[in-house]
Amino acid sequence: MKEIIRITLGLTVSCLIAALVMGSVFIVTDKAKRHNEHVNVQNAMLGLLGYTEAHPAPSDLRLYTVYRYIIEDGDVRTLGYMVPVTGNEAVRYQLVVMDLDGQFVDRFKLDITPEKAQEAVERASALKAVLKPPRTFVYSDSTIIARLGKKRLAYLLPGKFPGFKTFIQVILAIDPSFEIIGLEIMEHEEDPGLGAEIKQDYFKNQFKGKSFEKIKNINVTKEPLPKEYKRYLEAGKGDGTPLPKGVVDTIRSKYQDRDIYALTGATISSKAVTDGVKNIIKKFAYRMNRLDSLISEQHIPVAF
Amino acid sequence: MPATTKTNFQLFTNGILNENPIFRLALSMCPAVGISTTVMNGIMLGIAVLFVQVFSSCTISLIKNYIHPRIRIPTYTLTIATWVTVIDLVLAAFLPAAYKEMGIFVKLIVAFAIITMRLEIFACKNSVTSSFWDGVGMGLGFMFGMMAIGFVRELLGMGTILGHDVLGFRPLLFFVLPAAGFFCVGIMMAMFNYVELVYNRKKRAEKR
Amino acid sequence: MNGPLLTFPKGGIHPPESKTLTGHLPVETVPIPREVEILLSQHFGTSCKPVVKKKDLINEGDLIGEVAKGLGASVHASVTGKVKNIATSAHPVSVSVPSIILETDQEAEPREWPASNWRGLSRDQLLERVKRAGIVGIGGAGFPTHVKLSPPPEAKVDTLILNGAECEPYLTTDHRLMVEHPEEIIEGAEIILHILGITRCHIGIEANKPDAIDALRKAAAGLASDGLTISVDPVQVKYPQGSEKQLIESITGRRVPGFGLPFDVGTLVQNVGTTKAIYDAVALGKPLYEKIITISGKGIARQANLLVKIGTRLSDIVAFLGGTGPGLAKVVMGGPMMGFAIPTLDIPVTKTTSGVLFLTEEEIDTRPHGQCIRCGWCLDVCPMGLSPNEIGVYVEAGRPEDTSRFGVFECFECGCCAYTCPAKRPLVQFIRLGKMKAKK
Amino acid sequence: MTVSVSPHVKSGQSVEKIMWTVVACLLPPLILSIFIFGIQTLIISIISVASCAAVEAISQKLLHRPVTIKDGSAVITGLLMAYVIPPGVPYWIPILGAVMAIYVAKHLLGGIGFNIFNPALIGRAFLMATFPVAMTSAWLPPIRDGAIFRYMGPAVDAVTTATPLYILKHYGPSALMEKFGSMPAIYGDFLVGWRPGCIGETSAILILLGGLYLIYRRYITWHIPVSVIVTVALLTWAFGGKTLFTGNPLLAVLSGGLMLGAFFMATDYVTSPSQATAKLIFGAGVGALTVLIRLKGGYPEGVCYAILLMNPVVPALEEWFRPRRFAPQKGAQQ
Amino acid sequence: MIFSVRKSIYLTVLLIISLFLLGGCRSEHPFVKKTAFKDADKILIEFAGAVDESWARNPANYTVFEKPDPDIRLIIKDISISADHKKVTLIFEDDLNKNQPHILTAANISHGGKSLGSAILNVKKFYLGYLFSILIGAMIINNFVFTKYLGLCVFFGTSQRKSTAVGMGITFTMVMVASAMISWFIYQFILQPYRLDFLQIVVFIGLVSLSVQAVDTVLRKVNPVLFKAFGVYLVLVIANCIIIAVPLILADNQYNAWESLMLSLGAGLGFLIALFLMSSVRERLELANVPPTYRGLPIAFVLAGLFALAFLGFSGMSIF
Repeated sequence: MKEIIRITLGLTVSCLIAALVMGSVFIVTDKAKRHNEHVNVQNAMLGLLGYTEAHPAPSDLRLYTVYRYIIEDGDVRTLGYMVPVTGNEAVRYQLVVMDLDGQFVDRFKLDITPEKAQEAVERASALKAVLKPPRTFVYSDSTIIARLGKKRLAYLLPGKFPGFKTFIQVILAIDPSFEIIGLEIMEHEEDPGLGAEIKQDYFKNQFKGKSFEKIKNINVTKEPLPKEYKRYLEAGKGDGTPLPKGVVDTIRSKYQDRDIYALTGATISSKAVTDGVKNIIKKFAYRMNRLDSLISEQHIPVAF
Repeated sequence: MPATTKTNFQLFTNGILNENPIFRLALSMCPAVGISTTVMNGIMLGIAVLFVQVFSSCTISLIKNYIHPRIRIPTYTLTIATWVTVIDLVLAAFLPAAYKEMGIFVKLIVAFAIITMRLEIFACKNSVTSSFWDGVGMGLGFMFGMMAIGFVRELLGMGTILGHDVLGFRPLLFFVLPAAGFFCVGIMMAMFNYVELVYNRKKRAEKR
Repeated sequence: MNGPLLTFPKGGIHPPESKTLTGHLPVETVPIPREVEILLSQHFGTSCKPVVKKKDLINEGDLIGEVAKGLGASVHASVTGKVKNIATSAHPVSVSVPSIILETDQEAEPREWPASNWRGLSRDQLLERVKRAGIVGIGGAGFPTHVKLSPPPEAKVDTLILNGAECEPYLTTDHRLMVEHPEEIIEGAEIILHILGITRCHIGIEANKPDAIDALRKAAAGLASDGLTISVDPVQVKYPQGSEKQLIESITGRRVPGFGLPFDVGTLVQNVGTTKAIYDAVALGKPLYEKIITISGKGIARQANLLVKIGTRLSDIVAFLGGTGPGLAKVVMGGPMMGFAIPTLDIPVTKTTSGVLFLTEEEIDTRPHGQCIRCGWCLDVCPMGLSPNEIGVYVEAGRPEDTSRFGVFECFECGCCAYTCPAKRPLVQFIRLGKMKAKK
Repeated sequence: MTVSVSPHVKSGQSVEKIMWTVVACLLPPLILSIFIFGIQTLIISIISVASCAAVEAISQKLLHRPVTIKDGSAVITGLLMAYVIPPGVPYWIPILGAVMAIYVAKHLLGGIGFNIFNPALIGRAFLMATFPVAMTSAWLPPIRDGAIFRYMGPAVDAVTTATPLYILKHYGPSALMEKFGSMPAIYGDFLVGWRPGCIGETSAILILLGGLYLIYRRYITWHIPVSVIVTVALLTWAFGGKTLFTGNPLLAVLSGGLMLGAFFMATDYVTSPSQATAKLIFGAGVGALTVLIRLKGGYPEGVCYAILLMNPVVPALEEWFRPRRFAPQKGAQQ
Repeated sequence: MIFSVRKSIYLTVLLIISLFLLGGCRSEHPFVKKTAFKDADKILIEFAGAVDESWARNPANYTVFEKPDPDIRLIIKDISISADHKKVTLIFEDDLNKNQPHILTAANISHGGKSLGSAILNVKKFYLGYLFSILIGAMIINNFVFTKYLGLCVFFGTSQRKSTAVGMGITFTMVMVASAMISWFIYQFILQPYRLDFLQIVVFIGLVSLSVQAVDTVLRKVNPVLFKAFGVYLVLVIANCIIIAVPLILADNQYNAWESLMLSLGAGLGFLIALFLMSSVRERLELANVPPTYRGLPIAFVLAGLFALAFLGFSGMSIF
């Protein structure tokens, strides 16, 4: 009996000590982890917009995030957009609810700051405060809108779509006319040497500068990538002499409206990325136009 | 077993050579095959294992007199799991890129037989200093093993070492694939065996 | 015959028959040699104790060795003469066994064996005559025939099968016997049927001996006895058709269980040569002391079928036939598939010798063997359904004790696997090693 | 006089005879391929065979074993490996494949008889993993005007095309018709070999003839080829179309490396079972995996991987289907 | 041993078949019997009775969208109706993304002139097919040993003898399923809601030890024969990293209970298959003349590499 008590006591004490150690480490590292993750994504986004360490972003560049939720009330579905709104003193969020045809339904003020809004849990509790049961809501996606001074600079769209093996995660940057500014592959599990080449400049830079009209019907071609185009696409890399300005322009205009040249031996991955990008942009353009018209119609003082 | 009579230096080299966890004891093979594609991965995971091994060894050797023999194994597990959690959290927070590269394997350190084994046969019977040096030796042995495999695979698979382009081209993409990990480990083990064979033969010849 | 010939269902091979060398030659009698050497163990079981002393004078057919205890068959003098020595001689298999050397009396007349009526005798009397004549199964292992003819009472034997298949290449001993002595064989069959108290007898003969089939059919048709059915069944030409278990299955369709004996399926098999010896013993009272053997192969000056006295040395036979030919590479006692290669010609003929082959380089294959390529041909040809390749690999890897699970003890070493093996692997040798090391 | 164990006569068959007959049966497709894809197929094949033989000799020397290049097994491996790589690859590719195939997959495991996996296919799988781009895209369109020197050297890059199975997988049967004309024309072309594909796999008829000759000589049995082909035909028919039971079995059988795999690779003695039932199951497994990879997998063709995946099952199959003893054992007598 | 393998295979097959029988496409409206994807661009609706053709042929009566994108309606190109008016097939302009469940609203279903009200229907891939694909995926296509390189120490340690391998595989599968299910439960209902997921390593390894202990106790009591056969492997199970990897994967991917069951079962059976194949091959190789420096583990590694090379054939495969 005494032994059992001793064992239990010993285990309890060691568990407590272990929990203490782990708990304190967690508290210390959690913040750092979040911060680092945030910085990482932010850097990728800035990189897409063309800002690097050598060429830092101007101070009046602002990034605002719009979150989209699907709200269900029985059989009726509506869309809820959490949009940042400039108030008197600081940016606050509002929830704008529209029906499936883009008509205005409702509008709520949310008690949440942009910093806190980055946390899914915080958003959920803020939404719960205004959307009373039986209404339920599901997070759908988010869009980052970059604003430079008074001008809307770009939309940054995180996206995920199935690749050859598992999922490919990307961030797309498009300008207000939905022309592609840049594409970054964040995560993928394609085969090394084949599908993994989607990360290479000569593939992903092909998307740069494709107009919305082109993107809507873009396809993949199996023709080999022309040498001059490849050189152009890899120009940013630094190896090899940079192309003269005039040549760059002619090449750009020559290939601007071409389809995407598939990676040799990895047509499936190439097609997956192309279709994924096409889908994301098509859907986004459709929604953004609706949201914009709703915003101007309701005179919502959005921050972006 | 009485407390060890080996000097700290012997303990240290023991883990690296005689009882190398990968090539001699054939323990902790999963990362040796799974993520030994680059030298960097080897170093990172090696550091993680070194950390867990050293801290667990020291912890156990510190509290060895208070552990009830019947809950020995649960205590080891708890200790290891705690330190694995710590290193997992730390890596995730401060080295996110490397952490991502290693994937699930950092968490899986908890199931490495080598660590439990060292606790059971060494740390629970020896002083903190000896355990420390033993842990360092084992951890470094693991790290060197991982680095050796990583070196071969990175050089042959990508033509680089530690990310620096050495060959200027990618010789055999095959070595980047995890399937090649099996071949590399197998062939390196055979090389260790060969060295031992030659060494023994020489020794026998000397005796005569 | 209508339809396909009878045969066993699995395995078997078709080696070149090479029977035309001797198949047509009538049996010649070899002159009595100066000296014969009679082994005291020519059978399966314990060896005999000599009942004569040195310098004793004995007659042809006299008893010279007797089994004291256990399984065995007695041995008789094959010539008239004087006991020269009781010694140890080289047995064709391997071990040395005691033997009696007789110096022949060249003047002595050959002994006559008058026929007598056996039909009134009881079963025990008939068996006693068989036993006294020292008859063993002359087709193969040399199992004492009187033991075989008295199966345990619980075994319900209903069919007698006479084995005239003679599937081994080269050998024509039984062939000539059947052609030249069909009546004696049929009468011998009658005796066995009487002993067993049954009425049905099949004679299995490979279809490549039509003259033997005809002769036996004719003899069987003239059979006087009542109520006995003796049929001659041609069977397909396929090695090892003459193996006991295979022949039973070919003719009756019954399958002998593993580690079982023919009487487990109600059959009893006798070689035609043994049947003839039984006839001699019962009807004439003549013990088994002479025998027809085939001398064949391209390595001898003249091939022949010979009637020889048991104990005659091979060197005497070779001398009679005019010596060995050029290119002789191997002398085999028995058939080429299951016989023994012998190192010297100083070996006497025994009761179980069916032939001696003098093979030249071109008839045998001496290429070195390679690793098993797992072609599986040996599995296809094994009549017992075993896996000789696995046995070979296990033995080669130094693990012969594991071969029992591949049925190594059921193998009767017919040699089909080694014959067919493209890698020339000595599978029979591997199997023997396996049998030695593995425990039942 | 020689003394040895019985039997004293042996059949005239030998490993060399078998192997060289197989080589002879494999040659017609190679000769045809010179006319279809050009002279470089011959060069690749020769390099492949030579490097396989050289690696065999070197590894046997290294491992202190008797050198047995003469038995022809390395030649077969070399030929088969050359047959399953595209005709437009760089010439040095087969050399690397030979090291993997002969040294690692064959001699490290104990030499002939113990190579669990088909060495030629291991060579190919290794090349697939190492040079994925070359191995999946260096296909050449058939030369129809007899200019067999056309694709030498750098000219290869410019003319790569897609294999029929690739077109079928990614663009559907209509695209195939567009490229090759009507269905009967497709069957005809595929039967003779006028289609893009690996060096030795395109001519279904020549491979079939070679295989039938081997069956006639009793070097292989019908079980494996028939069960592979029947399984592929049935499963393609059932699942290959847009709806159930609308697939095209004939096309599936004629395209890709199915014939070559069924007759010459799946039947490899060492890496296939020796018992009839086990052979049928092995063949069915190869067929099923082929169809699975073709229809659902990442590669357009699956024969090679299907055989490789079934190879390690062989020891277990042999164990399960070990020939039944002559008769059941009697309980008492042990 | 072989017998028990066969038995366990039968049991698995039975389980899968029963799962298929249990499931079935239920729909949310009494008049609609079933909905399903057909081909690449079609949705089939089967009604309990005949519907009016004029209603059925009017595209305005249907709205279809992917569940996460309710505002983006899919454009219907054509509608076909079967002869008995019970089956309606909607043909869309673009190919459907079958990975997403689709929501189909049929407004005012008209049957014999009267309206039966609207139906909101969920069109999704056969769920059991999805479960099955998880099982096969974990078992063969993404075999944990040959394509994910986990559990190697135990794999090489216990694949020398076939009997050992099978015993280990079966024991492992049992413990795997038990511990993964408990882990899943605890993760979903305790760790995640209370944001304690950083404790997952400690909790999972603890649960594994507990379930090993539990299986040990239960087996010892219930079936001593089985315990005698499998008891020795129980200790080794803890040292197998697959057993800790699966709960971690489950936690990462937010699988539900059925999916978790399938993944853990697949992982266990996959390990069993890998062990079985490897052990039968290694038993064969024991007879071979392997170079002395390669004997034992090195050759086992080379073999595993060859296995992995063969398993590359499954890369990129998706069954359903």
